[in-house]
Amino acid sequence: ADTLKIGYVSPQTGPLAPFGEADKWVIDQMKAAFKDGISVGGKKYAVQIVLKDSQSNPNRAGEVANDLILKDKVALVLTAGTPETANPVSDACELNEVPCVSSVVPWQPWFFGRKGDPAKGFAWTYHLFWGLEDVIANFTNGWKTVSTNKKVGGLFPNDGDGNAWGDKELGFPKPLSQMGFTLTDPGRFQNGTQDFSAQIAAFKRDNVEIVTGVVIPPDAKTFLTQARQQGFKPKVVTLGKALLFPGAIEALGELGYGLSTEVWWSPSHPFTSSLTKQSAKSLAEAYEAGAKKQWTQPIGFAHALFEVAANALSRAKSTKASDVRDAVAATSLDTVVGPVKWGGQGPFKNVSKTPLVLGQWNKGQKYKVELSIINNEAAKNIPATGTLQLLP
Amino acid sequence: MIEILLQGILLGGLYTLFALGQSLMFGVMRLTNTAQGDFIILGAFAVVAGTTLAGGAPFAVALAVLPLAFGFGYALQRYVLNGTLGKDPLPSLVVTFGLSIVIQNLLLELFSADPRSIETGGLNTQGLALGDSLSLGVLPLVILALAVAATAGLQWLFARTALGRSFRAVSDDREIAELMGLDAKKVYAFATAIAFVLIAVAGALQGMRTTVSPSDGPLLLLFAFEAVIIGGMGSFWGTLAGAMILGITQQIGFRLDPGWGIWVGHIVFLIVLVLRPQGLFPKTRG
Amino acid sequence: MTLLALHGVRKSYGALKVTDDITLAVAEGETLGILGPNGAGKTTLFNLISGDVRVDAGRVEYEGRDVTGLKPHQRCHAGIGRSYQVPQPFGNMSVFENLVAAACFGGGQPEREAWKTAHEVLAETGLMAHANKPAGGLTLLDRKRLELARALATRPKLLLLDEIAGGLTEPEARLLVEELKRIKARGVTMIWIEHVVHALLSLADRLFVINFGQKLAEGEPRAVMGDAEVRRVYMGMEA
Amino acid sequence: MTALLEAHRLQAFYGDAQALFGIDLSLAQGELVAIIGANGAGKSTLLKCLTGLVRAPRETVRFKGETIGGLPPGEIVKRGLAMVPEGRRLFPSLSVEENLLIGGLAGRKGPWNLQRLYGLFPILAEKRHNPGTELSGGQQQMVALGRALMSNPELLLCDELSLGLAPIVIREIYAAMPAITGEGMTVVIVEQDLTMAQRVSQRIYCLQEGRVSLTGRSDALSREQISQAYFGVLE
Amino acid sequence: MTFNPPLAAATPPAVFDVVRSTAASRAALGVAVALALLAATLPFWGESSWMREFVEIACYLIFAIMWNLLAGYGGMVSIGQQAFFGFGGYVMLMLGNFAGVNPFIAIPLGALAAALVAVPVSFVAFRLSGGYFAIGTWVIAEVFRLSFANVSAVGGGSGTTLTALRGIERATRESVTYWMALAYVVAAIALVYLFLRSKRGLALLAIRDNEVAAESQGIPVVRMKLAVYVVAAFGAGLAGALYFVGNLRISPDAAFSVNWTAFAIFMVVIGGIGRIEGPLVGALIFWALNKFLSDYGTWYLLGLGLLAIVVTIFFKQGLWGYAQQRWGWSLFPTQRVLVHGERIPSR
Ligand SMILES: Nc1ncnc2c1ncn2[C@@H]1O[C@H](COP(=O)(O)OP(=O)(O)OP(=O)(O)O)[C@@H](O)[C@H]1O
Ligand SMILES: Nc1ncnc2c1ncn2[C@@H]1O[C@H](COP(=O)(O)OP(=O)(O)OP(=O)(O)O)[C@@H](O)[C@H]1O
Ligand SMILES: CC(C)C[C@H](N)C(=O)O
Ligand SMILES: [Mg+2]
Ligand SMILES: [Mg+2]
Repeated sequence: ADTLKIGYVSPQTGPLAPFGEADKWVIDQMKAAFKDGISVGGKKYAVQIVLKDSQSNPNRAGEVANDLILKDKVALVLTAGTPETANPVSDACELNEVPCVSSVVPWQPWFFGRKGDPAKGFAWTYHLFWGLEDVIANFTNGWKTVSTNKKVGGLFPNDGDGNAWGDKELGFPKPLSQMGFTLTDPGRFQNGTQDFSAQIAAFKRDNVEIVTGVVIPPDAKTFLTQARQQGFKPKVVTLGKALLFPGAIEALGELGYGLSTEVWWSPSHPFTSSLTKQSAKSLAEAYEAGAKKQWTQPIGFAHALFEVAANALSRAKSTKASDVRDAVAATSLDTVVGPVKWGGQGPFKNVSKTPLVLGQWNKGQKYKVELSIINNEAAKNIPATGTLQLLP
Repeated sequence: MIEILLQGILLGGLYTLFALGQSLMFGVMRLTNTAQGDFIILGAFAVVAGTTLAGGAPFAVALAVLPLAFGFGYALQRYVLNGTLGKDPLPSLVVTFGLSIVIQNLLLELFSADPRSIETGGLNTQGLALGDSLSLGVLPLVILALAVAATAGLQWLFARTALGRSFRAVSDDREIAELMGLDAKKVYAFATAIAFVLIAVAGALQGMRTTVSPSDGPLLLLFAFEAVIIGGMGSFWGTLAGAMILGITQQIGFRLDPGWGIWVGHIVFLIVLVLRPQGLFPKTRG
Repeated sequence: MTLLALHGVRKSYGALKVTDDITLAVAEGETLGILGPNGAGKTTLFNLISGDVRVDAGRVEYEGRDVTGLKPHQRCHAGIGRSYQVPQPFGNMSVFENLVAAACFGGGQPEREAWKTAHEVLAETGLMAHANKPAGGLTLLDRKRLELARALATRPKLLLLDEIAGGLTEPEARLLVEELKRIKARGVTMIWIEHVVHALLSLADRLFVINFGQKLAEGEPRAVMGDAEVRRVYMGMEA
Repeated sequence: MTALLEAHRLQAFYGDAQALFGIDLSLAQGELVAIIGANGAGKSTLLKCLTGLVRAPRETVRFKGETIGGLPPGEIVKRGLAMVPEGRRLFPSLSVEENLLIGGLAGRKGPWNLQRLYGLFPILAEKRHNPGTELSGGQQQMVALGRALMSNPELLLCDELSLGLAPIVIREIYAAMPAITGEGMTVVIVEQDLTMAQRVSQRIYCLQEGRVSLTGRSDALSREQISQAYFGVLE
Repeated sequence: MTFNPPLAAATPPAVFDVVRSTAASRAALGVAVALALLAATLPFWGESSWMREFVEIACYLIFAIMWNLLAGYGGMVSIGQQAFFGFGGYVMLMLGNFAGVNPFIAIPLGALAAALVAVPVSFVAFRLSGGYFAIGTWVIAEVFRLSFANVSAVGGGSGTTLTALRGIERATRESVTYWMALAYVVAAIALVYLFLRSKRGLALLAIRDNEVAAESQGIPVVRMKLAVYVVAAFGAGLAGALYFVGNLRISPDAAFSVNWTAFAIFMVVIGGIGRIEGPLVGALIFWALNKFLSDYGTWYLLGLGLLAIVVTIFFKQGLWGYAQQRWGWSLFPTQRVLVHGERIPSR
């Protein structure tokens, strides 16, 4: 039979590698799921998945995407893991007229970061994830449950996420002030900053009790230890990105307990894979058994991307790029990360949103640290197991 | 204002430790080690791996890593870098550049890209309160003290001891130094070995104060270099001063705008270059 | 007519006054010999004339024009050619190419003409056999020859020679002097620093003696060599 | 009388180029021997072979009965052979005194120490803390000589001791020679100035194109013989 | 071993000639022209992936050629050429996105901008030499990176997308990009070769060997170095602009990544520095390694680093230099060989 190729780009190496850590395992699982091939337009195809490493480098991400399209001639490109990888890959697909489904980037940095025109949207590239409105809602939902002076300090780096999260219009500043929080934002900093005393001084000066932002893991550690040294003790620390992965929390030692972060996927999400029929829980367990590692959030989304791919391809009229694209656009599927469906207004022509809740890290039983969901006001179907606790 | 200055000096202490090894290697061998930052990270990972194996005891492990670093530096110079020395700076640049890539990717293979840190049993979070609003970290103070001690030690070694004399002699004229009974290869290897002890100290402390990941090296290299060049060649106190200037400048820059702090540091470095290419405190050695 | 004139030229390295208020004039066609103890500042004086080192104070005039602010290459274009005490060949280029470069840039000649010049100079200085060898591989003597040859290839009006007889054997030195006499006969003005006094005396029209960066004596060679102070300071003889 | 140093059929190469073609040399204790020869004849190469800066086959050089050919320079200097290199080559970042101390690194015992040297060249005591390069050329040559003496060698090799030096300095340096050989030290000088070479030495070796073309007692050789050996058929 | 000839010698032989080419170089020229012509027709029969691959390798190659000119001939070992690579790319993008300039026209304009900015940059960079110059230029490139990272109009640290190409049809875009890349590669090689054969090339070699002596022999050292620096910046800017037309997305980290220069150094050193064939051979090896091993991510980079180390230590002249010494190959001779009498064709 003919072979149909699906390309997958994620950061396997480099500072963002935790985002791509589970992909090899997910793809192994997919090989089993696709062993009988897929029939497209009535014709049976063997499926081959080509995994490329972006090396956490946007440049490299664009190059490998082009390789996938031009050399491997993939029918569909999947990509995940921060704007640094997903955006260049999506751009390459848009330009070379190949369908692409991306994830694990809040939709604003994905859409506006690529200079998308809300009036036109994109022709070839589709995205599934949540948006800044969701993360803002979740963070503030959590903060409202504890008593603070509502003074928030923001740590927004100068990268794809930081610029979007800290954006005056799209990001945190506006909604926070509407909700009665005051935000201290000392400004965009470079990733890899060795010293946060400027931010700490600003937070101390403004009497900040809540710290938020979206920083890379090493910076979170630097900030948190320096804050402690310099006598700055916030009551709540809720950060995106840095606190997603158990490895990063372990690296923080004592400081890691009680930190909170957004949760886009967990074993307790009440969803099931359309492809393998595994529940979120059994998917995570399969991973922990297979990869001998603690589960991480990207597992669900990497899996879901393949669910969408399999579903769309099987509905496509042919393997022609435009037919595959039309099938992707018409997707309506319940996946292990929730329902996926494109075709709304403006950017939502290309964006399908998934639910988001809030979690907090604590000392675990099975593993050193474990993440529990502590606020589900934004997605009631996902069970919460506690409430936000103030930092010691 | 005082707070900015103090934080700047503490940052400068760290940069001093990054830079001293570089200063020593350049001083003795005219070798521009572009893998300096990566070696620092390697040192940190060595301690990380050691604590994992030993199940804790970070300070003992860090101490145990020092002789290893000494041996590693010695062997590296003896068997790899010695072959690249000469009037042409290119071979050593290329080889250290190659080493930088090799180290980054080797660490990535061995440790993955996960950020790691060295658990210090709470030392890294301890602060020393000075008045109501001012609190300085204990660890940065320790780093500063070590930096000053290392600078003084190196300067003494270089200027006052027979070993230091042989460093300078071999650096001036290798052939003639050999004629006097010095084995240049061994002297070079010795200098690099000492530099690597400093590098390992810097790495261990960096791993204690923040997280390290395999690709962190180049940034540390640039800071090290700026400190060395601002300070002026051949003087370890100059390196310390250069590191302080860099730390304070960056600190001021960060307060103006966190995005421009490092930029301000670079600019000050370039201004020093234009006004005083020989550095601010050149050659007080000997 | 005066070709080169220094007026109150000074140069210090830190506290060390290497050139201390030197005033000096060289007439066209003249050969001036420079003598002085080691470290007296002779080579430095050349560096100041050629522009390799800038004066701290004073003026350098060449062909009646102030060249104090000119770069070395501009002074070379104007006709000042120099050789170095420690030979400085372009080591990876052939001897021929060394000369072509000098003729092209110093002499301002187009490439083909520069070939001709280089060829002539090769023959003149006895370097023909080494024409296509890398200059870095030459013996010390041949490097010294190349210093002279390269300076000649720039077609200088004023030739600065720094200890080119040092280390030569007596017959070699004699051949060198003959060569320099031929160059002198073509009307080239020369300033020659040399410790091999007898070689210098066979060519120089006038001597200038420097000590501690200052003029010690100046004048007709025999008179200068007979000067008591010169004999004491330089030759080490109590007069 | 057994020779202090003996070279037998010594050959030397720079890469593919041969510089010495079988030199035979024998030095007795306490002699002052001059080596003369045209530029490129191989004088410096010979000295470098003896001190190990240029590799020589092991068997071809014997010093006090031991074979030393091809040993590293550091080994050779410890056995009592020191060299004053062509062009002085002081260590610029070392003071005068430190330069001298480096010379003493070989750790050999003997009459020469800082005090003694400062006695021989008082000007050096005055400048002991100056960097070596702040001295005049002549003073630098004194330091270079002193640096070699500090290792208390039994055999001292001096390359182009007078090159580029003002006549006054040449006098001073040669005036110091008797004090040096007086201790029974053997000295070899490479000298371009024939008159000087003949005057100060007891024996002369003349090299030509990497071979010994003439050897004999200095006072027994005539200028004609020397010129002949020096310049071959040319003159 | 011959006795040194006397200082003044016999009369010069009446006839002499200067040989500047070899049989191999004449043959190589023919082959090169034929290859270039063949390559120009590729869009009519080749696959678009080949074109893309060529464009990519062309960027690396142009960049490496220019680095070789700068370091191998100009003696200026820079680790900061990515400053001009990125600058060229950004200017091209800004012209395309904001000024509506056709991106293909914006490529040479971007390069021109890089050349212009190199002039003030040189005032700072030229204060340094040797290893200091290398790191100093790297710091300058970091200043470029951080500056662009703080300009929100071009997306700050997260970078932005070249939207100006969105209207152009894919096939046209691909072939035009390819032809431009081909033309620029040919032009870069020819330019560097002709430059090095000219008397200015000779001056450059002289400067590399001995700056002080070159100046005193009438060579305007500063002006020559500046010229080379500016030309190298132009080439780097060209490579950058071309690269980001092919890649569409630019970010400060990607555009000003030190890896650009690292790869250029590796290519040039592996091929042989200071020879025109060097970057060509290096690029070929780099391309082959990249093609067959790049899926092994870390191991590929690790191997590349090791290869560069091994070549530097054991083959100082690079692989081509080794071949040249061994077999006397020279495809781009720049030397001037003096011969007497009748014109003798050299090897
Ligand atoms: N670049 C420099 N920096 C510091 N001192 C210098 C420099 N160049 C020369 N000097 C010093 O200036 C003095 C004069 O040096 P110069 O080379 O002019 O002497 P000279 O008369 O040519 O001696 P010689 O006969 O030995 O060649 C010396 O003491 C020397 O050490
Ligand atoms: N480093 C070297 N590399 C290659 N050849 C060399 C080297 N040093 C010397 N030679 C060659 O070896 C031969 C002997 O040189 P050497 O320096 O021993 O001569 P010398 O008698 O000391 O001459 P001089 O009076 O010029 O100092 C010469 O032909 C010279 O070119
Ligand atoms: C903060 C994160 C959850 C958002 C997304 N993973 C990103 O970094 O692009
Ligand atoms: Mg002089
Ligand atoms: Mg010699």
